[in-house]
Amino acid sequence: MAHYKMLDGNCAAVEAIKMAKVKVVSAYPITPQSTIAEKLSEICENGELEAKYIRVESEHSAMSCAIGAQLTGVRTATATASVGLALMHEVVNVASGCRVPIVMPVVNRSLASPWSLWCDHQDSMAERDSGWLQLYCENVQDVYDTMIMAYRIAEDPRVLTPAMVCLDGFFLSHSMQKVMLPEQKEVDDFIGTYKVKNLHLDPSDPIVIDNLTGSNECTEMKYQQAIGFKNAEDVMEEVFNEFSQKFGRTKAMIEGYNLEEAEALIVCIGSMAGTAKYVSDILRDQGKKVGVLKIVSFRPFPYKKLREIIGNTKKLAVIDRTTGFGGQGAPLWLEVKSALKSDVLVKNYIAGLAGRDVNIETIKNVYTDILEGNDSDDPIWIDCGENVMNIREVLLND
Amino acid sequence: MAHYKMLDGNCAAVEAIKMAKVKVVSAYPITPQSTIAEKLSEICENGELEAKYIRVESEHSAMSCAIGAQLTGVRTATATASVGLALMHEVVNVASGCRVPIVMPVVNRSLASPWSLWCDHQDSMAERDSGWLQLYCENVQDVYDTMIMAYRIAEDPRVLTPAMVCLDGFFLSHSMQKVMLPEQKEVDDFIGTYKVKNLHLDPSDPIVIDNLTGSNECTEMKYQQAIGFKNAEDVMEEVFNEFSQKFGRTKAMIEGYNLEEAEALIVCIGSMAGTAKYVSDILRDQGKKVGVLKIVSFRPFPYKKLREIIGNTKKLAVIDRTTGFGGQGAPLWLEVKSALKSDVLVKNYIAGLAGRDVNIETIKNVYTDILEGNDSDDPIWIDCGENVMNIREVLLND
Amino acid sequence: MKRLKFYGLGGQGVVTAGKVLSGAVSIHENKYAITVPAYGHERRGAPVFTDIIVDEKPILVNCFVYEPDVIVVMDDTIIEKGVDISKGKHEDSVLVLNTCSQGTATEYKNTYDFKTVYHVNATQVAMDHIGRGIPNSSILGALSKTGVVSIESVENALIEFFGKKAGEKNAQSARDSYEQTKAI
Amino acid sequence: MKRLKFYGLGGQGVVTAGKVLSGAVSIHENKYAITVPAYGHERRGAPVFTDIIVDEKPILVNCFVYEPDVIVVMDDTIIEKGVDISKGKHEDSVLVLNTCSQGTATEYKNTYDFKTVYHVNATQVAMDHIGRGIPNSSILGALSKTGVVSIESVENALIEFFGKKAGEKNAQSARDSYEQTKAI
Amino acid sequence: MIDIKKESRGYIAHGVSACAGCGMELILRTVLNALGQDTTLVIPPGCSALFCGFGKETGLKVSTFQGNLENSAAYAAGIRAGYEVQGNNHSTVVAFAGDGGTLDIGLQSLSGMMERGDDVLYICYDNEAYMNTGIQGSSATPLGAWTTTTPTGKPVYKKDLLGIAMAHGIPYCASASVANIKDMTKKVEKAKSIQGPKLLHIHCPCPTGWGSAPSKSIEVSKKAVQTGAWVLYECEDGNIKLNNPPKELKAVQEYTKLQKRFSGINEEQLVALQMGITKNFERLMRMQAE
Amino acid sequence: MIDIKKESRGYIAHGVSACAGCGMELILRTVLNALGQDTTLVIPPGCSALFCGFGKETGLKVSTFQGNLENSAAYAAGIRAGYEVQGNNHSTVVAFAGDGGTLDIGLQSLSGMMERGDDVLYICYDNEAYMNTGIQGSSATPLGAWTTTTPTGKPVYKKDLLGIAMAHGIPYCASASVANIKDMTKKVEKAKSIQGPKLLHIHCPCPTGWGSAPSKSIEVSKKAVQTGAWVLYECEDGNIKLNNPPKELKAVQEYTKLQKRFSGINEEQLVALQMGITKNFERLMRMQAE
Amino acid sequence: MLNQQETVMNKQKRFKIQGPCAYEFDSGNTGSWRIERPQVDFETCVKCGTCATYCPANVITIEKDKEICVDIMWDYCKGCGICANECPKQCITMVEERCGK
Amino acid sequence: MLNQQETVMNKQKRFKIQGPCAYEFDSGNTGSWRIERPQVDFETCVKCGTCATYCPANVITIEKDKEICVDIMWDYCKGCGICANECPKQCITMVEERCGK
Ligand SMILES: Cc1ncc(C[n+]2csc(CCOP(=O)(O)OP(=O)(O)O)c2C)c(N)n1
Ligand SMILES: Cc1ncc(C[n+]2csc(CCOP(=O)(O)OP(=O)(O)O)c2C)c(N)n1
Ligand code: SF4
Ligand code: SF4
Ligand code: SF4
Ligand code: SF4
Ligand code: SF4
Ligand code: SF4
Ligand SMILES: [Mg+2]
Ligand SMILES: [Mg+2]
Repeated sequence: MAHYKMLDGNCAAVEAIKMAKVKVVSAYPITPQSTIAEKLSEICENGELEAKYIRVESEHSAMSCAIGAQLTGVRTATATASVGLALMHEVVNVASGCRVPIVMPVVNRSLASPWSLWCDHQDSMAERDSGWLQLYCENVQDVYDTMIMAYRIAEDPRVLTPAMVCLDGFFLSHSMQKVMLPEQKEVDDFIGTYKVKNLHLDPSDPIVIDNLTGSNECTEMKYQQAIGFKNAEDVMEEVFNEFSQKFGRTKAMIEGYNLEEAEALIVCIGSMAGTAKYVSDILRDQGKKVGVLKIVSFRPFPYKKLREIIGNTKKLAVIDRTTGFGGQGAPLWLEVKSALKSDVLVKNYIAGLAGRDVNIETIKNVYTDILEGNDSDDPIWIDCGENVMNIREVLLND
Repeated sequence: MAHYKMLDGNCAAVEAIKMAKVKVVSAYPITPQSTIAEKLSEICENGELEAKYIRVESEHSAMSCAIGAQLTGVRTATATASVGLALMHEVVNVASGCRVPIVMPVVNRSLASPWSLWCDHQDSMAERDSGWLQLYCENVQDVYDTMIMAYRIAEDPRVLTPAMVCLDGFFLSHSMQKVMLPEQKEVDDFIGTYKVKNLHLDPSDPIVIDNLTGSNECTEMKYQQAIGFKNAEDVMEEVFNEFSQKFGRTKAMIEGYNLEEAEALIVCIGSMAGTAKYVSDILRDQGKKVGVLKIVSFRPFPYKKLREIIGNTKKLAVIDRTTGFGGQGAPLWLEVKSALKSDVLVKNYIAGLAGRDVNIETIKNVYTDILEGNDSDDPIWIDCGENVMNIREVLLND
Repeated sequence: MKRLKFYGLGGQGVVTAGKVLSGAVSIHENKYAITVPAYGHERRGAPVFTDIIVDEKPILVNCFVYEPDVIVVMDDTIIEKGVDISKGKHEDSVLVLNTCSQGTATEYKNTYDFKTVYHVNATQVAMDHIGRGIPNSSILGALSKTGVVSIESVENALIEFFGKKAGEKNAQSARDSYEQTKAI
Repeated sequence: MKRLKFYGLGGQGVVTAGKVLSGAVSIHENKYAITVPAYGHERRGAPVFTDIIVDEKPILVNCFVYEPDVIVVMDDTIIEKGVDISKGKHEDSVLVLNTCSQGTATEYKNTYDFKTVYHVNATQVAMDHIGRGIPNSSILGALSKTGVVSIESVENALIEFFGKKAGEKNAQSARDSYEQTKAI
Repeated sequence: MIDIKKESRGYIAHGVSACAGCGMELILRTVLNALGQDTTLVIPPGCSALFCGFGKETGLKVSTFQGNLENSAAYAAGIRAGYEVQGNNHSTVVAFAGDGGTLDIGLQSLSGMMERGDDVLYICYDNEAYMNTGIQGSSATPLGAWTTTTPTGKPVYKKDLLGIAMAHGIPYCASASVANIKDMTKKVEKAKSIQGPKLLHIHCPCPTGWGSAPSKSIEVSKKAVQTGAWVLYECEDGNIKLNNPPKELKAVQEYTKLQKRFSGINEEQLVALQMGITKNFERLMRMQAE
Repeated sequence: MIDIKKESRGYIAHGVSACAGCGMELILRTVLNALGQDTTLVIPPGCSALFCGFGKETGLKVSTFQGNLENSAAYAAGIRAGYEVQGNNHSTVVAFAGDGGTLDIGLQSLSGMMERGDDVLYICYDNEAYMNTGIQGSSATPLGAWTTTTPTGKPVYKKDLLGIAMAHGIPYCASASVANIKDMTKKVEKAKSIQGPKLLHIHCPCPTGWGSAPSKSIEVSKKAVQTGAWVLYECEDGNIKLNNPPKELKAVQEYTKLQKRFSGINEEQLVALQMGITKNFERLMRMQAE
Repeated sequence: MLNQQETVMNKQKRFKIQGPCAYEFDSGNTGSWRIERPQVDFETCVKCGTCATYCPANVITIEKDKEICVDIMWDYCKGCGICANECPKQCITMVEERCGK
Repeated sequence: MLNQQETVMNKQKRFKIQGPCAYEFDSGNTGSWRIERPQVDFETCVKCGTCATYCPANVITIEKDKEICVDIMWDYCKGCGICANECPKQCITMVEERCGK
């Protein structure tokens, strides 16, 4: 019977991987993902999960092993974070181009440099064009649920696209919360056994995978991927519906909160969405008509749904947990802004970099600012210290 | 005295590197960049360039060596393409975060998978948030000029940001064109010797570079980078002006062509800009008011200049040479669209993937389509074959 | 909603205490709790803290605790290490203190102006029951006195967390501590 | 603007011919030229082609040539390898053909309906002057007959490209070929 | 399922665009003949990827994945694991990579595979440079040899792949050469029969990159063996055995003079090259004796 | 310029947050004492990065770059080149990396550096697992040892770093241990004096990861040497010399029993571990004899 | 195992595949590369098979019983000359492929 | 070369640095970690320096002429006990740091 268990985000991801009965695991430790690697190796060894654990020597090999194994026709698992994801970058694109629907938890952590151990979305956002689905989680229950649904979505023959399930480092990966876990059988019924009739390796049924492809066909193959993304929207709809019927928790590509007659909405991603909801409740109590849009699926980005869901709201505060250097705005803002008519004020806020807390004050400040409604071209860096150019003064030879 | 020389794009880049008197070179061959690596090793060995060539074992090490060397206070060079750039991804972010102003030619080539040797912008676009300046070239003269200017811009104390100079694989890297080369002295005067008083290694003047940095300072350091990008706009303006005064060739972050009373403009990047200009000339002759906006600086993206330069034009056709999977549009479109009011029709076209030629017909079709003016949400994939989902039919075990 | 902040030293089981507490209220009281972990970079020796939020309904907020309702101090020397345990304290905040001396407790109460201080020699209690001076279980007993969680839930959560054998010793330690805890 | 397409086999110097031609018009005639290289994936043996665009003013366009004004065929067997040298040919397109036989030239003229075919045994000329049957320089001599470039510029460009010693031989080869070229 | 448009003997098409006289072509044919159909290949970019073909056409009849340059061993390890968990222990999983893909950019994933003990046969065909990208120097380029990135001859010795493999204590590794096809076949068969990581390092004449006559590919390889520039040996469970070693080594010039890449070699480099070769041969003979 | 807030003896702050009894701390102090101020360090993530400090505070007085986990050797090579072209041949460029950063993810860049002959001193402190991320197994973890990713003991042997280095023919490499600080110092000094790539592989007791008492860090290292689990030797220009080897090896249990990581080792593993150790020691003794 | 292939064949089906792959086994006309072709002196030939062993294109068949005892697939022979160089009897000569050129 | 440092010092200047770096050499109060502290029996001590050699924190000074011949920097000694374990004379004992606890 479904039951509650106390889990942190990493353990919730492992729980989902276990219940998805992956057959090959290859992972390389990195803070704050490490406990995923550890836990997976433990359950592979103690038989809780009947799978082979490959103790790889780098993330590049972790992803390569996973691709190789999954090409033989089994579900595989790996997980990473930050510079580890960056080191995979090249092969991340191979998985998607070869339509290998790996589901990978990404425990979001800032990229070096500067060196930081803490959460922001720079790592996964840098992979946003790599042909992977990207789903972001709000809380630990969400991590489990999203992982489970991701298998269904990624592996659907209409989609065949790998998926990153992104969870905020520490804020989710190391936060203990209670999680409703279904029975193994329910999961089996929901995601089914892995069997994809697409590119795969079988010596008794040989083909050659990923050879050189001419300019005359590459566009088409990439277009197929684009179709995969289009289809993913429908498939998500189906899977979300089925999930909510079976497991009782509602999911959506984009989730609205306190939308009624909202004057201003915060648009955000990941664990900060919870805090934003909390603050919007407080402000509603104070008579301020504010709400939250949580982007669950960043890839595909639900821009049509976004247009619908905002209704008549004319002020959007988009909080990016990454920088978007040199662009007009950061990644989430770009998507939101470009989806909407210019009668909507869409303002970009950069917050929560490298683990800086996005707290109640932060969110309140954003609401206050957006409600004031003055436009600004450049993103607003929240909580950025004064005297920002003078934080290092060094005595050096002249 | 300045003189003409026949050069392909790769040799033009090498010529610039030589005249910038870099001191350490580390490069790894990859089609279509290889001749850059070869030529650099040759001139290091024959003394034309007084520099040490490090024959590295991968692109990851190529960038690492370059960072290490430049941190000791000398100009360095490396160059790459496609999966090579992807393999550097992790350390590309280190160069920018440590404010090491390396100038790197990127010979644009599609990313695997599928395997392709040919040009598109997937490789460099995947680095668009990595904190590097990105300048794209239209022709071989442009490659030389842009490289030379890039040193000035990247190394400016107000900027201190590394720069990718992107040239289309084969279309520029292997195209012979005549190039006006200045005298060494002119170049010396223009870019000066390398001497940056920022992070550097010196045993007689020690500091510790790139140690762990707390959440309380990371935002600030990243904001410094953002300031670097802001400043880069001004610095570019200065450098472009000085360059045109000294060398007689006009440059701009965004370049307009046939703008007068334009009804529709193509917005594009790289070598296809030339073809677009050519076609717009033809169409102008036929009485069609069309023109071209060439984005030279994609990072920083000159969104304010864009707003000015389009004047009253209400139709923009943005051609991306990359996919932007799962987003509402591809990278260039996102920037353009989000910069403009919604009374401007901004339509996205995907073209020229993996070397597919963007030819006169292609451009004409884009103009025809945009002039018709019907809106469409999703990007239009030009030249995408019919029957796109059926290009591979394989007999497999059931 | 109750916001708690635990302070202690590495090796005292600060993070574990937080986890057990959230299990106690979440699983055994049908409430909700989340831990918000602060993860430092140091290999060893740094003061450790962890934040916990407890509520009757699902918890939305996911950020550090700035205005704790309950402050749990697992080592009374921690203030000497530059930690300001009173940060964010408000009028109604209470303190749960592990100390061997009533005097110290009073000193804390006066210095920081706490309405109530719950104190117990949790290290000693732990030593008595589990043979090691790790006060994580025993401090939870003291915490029960504040009403944030019932002692029964703490006991159950400890047994669940540590397994039957070790869990029961820890539960006893919590219970004993609960009973020894004094409020001033 | 003139658009040229060179066809040949690997090892015949097709790409070099294109490069020298663009040097000839760009540096020695104060015109402009760009080569648009088609780079295949095969290590060896595939038919090779290269496109060149020549103009009086700077060349904007940077794409392959689809409607060549001049078609240069450096090996008369190439059509047997599945290459359609007439692709995109228009009414005024001319052919420059390396062949040892006038008959073949006539056949090409008739089959593809060329207004003019310039032909020469460029391989033989090359053999005579440089001792190897690589017809890249000699075919440029033949090409001069079309007026796209002057033979003097070709000679100068060859000397520049190959250096004085080898260049002069190649220049002679081009001149000789230029003189032997017949138009039909 | 492979759809045969033009049949061939063996597992490879006859007409592939490897250069005339290419040693790698001969190696891959020999290897697949020895391994048979029940094989899965991982081939990285490099000249051997020519066999994977272009578009929907291929020159291979066995199941193949064209991987990246640096992770053939990791892909192979993953494939092996995938087969294993499905109960397939019979198929041979082979990585077939060049020297660049093996000794430079791919060394780490190979090392990982060897350390973990994955049941993979790794074959490195060594043409001693990056040929497919235009003859750039690799760590396998011999001292004194010209490449486009060692324009005055490589200043340092060739990296010792088998030395590295032996340091990993894998159950079987061996060198081979087109100079001795039988020996190569035997080694491939032996490697196939052994459980765990196996490595074959095969000397691969490359007329294009070496500046040797295409017709002399075998001759030049034989000279390599006779001069000791390439030593045929194997190491099984730590025991080294030289295979039919020359009684006396010929002077290295016998080998170098057939190749333009050595035409610029200077006296000093030549002496160093000879010294390195002699020392290496003696070392191996000594190790065999043990 | 370093701004001294609290002075220290040597080049490292006294109060750094390495665990009590950490061998790595002792190693880095010893190394820097031997090298002196004219040194540039490259330190990857891992426990040694603790010395780089946090924010504007540092525990090091020498010029240092904290690189990535996998490219210490490449950063060092670049720094060396940068110094060289500026005429600085005197400063010692040192990569100071853990076993994970060296034998696993950083092996390739190290191999490239060794092959090219870059004048860099590479030091690997080997605590035989990924300690900083929480004791995950590395290729340097010994057979039978528990780590979080080898929960029932590592099934394969430890990778042989010096074997790999020797296969690269570098001018100097050696093993060292905190068991013998003088020997370590001598080796660092010798390495510093030699031009070209140098590698030191230093056994590094880690009470946290090994489950040994902090007070026993030296004792456990000595036991490693006495049992042959760690052999002290050096290889100069290809000649191997064991440094004061034990006359007779003690049983490996003398070493393992001090560490919880071996507490779950089974009989079979223990036998294999002992066998591997004995074989390795004998092999080295033989190689020395040559 | 592989012998199962035949039976398995029956259950095969055409699938539309997404992503890059190749499955048409085809052969380039590499015979057209030849500048010279190997000409065997069948008289001298001892049918030892050395030429066949070393031919990288694998296009030589030794037909012990036939007059043309060394059969070469001209569609694919690249004319590398290895067979000629390696023949122990030196009974293979490389001759110009196209006369008159 | 490094001796030049003194002269160079004069030409030093404060620079505003962008990007991550550290330059304040500071020391954590690791003495506070101690649960036990090494207590030396100065009578038995032979001043051999073994304890100092092996102390990972480098906090022991042997003062041959002083009564307290083994001087320990209590601010930093982590109380690891290595000195006690290695002392050949076993003249170091680890004693509880805080009494009453
Ligand atoms: C990451 C990466 N860098 C560079 C390349 C370009 N590249 C393709 S093949 C090749 C040379 C490989 O050399 P080798 O492995 O020796 O094979 P060969 O071409 O000599 O047969 C290179 C550098 C690549 N594919 N991937
Ligand atoms: C590419 C990459 N992957 C993973 C990590 C995470 N990481 C940081 S330190 C470390 C362990 C390093 O182990 P080792 O080199 O043995 O040093 P130790 O911690 O044992 O001192 C790991 C895996 C990283 N920094 N970069
Ligand atoms: S370049 Fe060398 S290895 Fe590559 S196909 Fe040609 S001969 Fe073979
Ligand atoms: S974990 Fe081990 S290596 Fe790391 S600081 Fe602690 S004792 Fe030292
Ligand atoms: S090698 Fe010579 S003798 Fe032997 S079969 Fe071939 S042609 Fe005949
Ligand atoms: S010439 Fe070369 S390809 Fe032709 S048969 Fe002889 S060996 Fe084979
Ligand atoms: S080791 Fe013991 S005897 Fe030697 S100096 Fe230290 S305390 Fe004294
Ligand atoms: S206890 Fe440890 S840190 Fe303290 S003095 Fe002894 S060896 Fe040094
Ligand atoms: Mg090679
Ligand atoms: Mg380690």
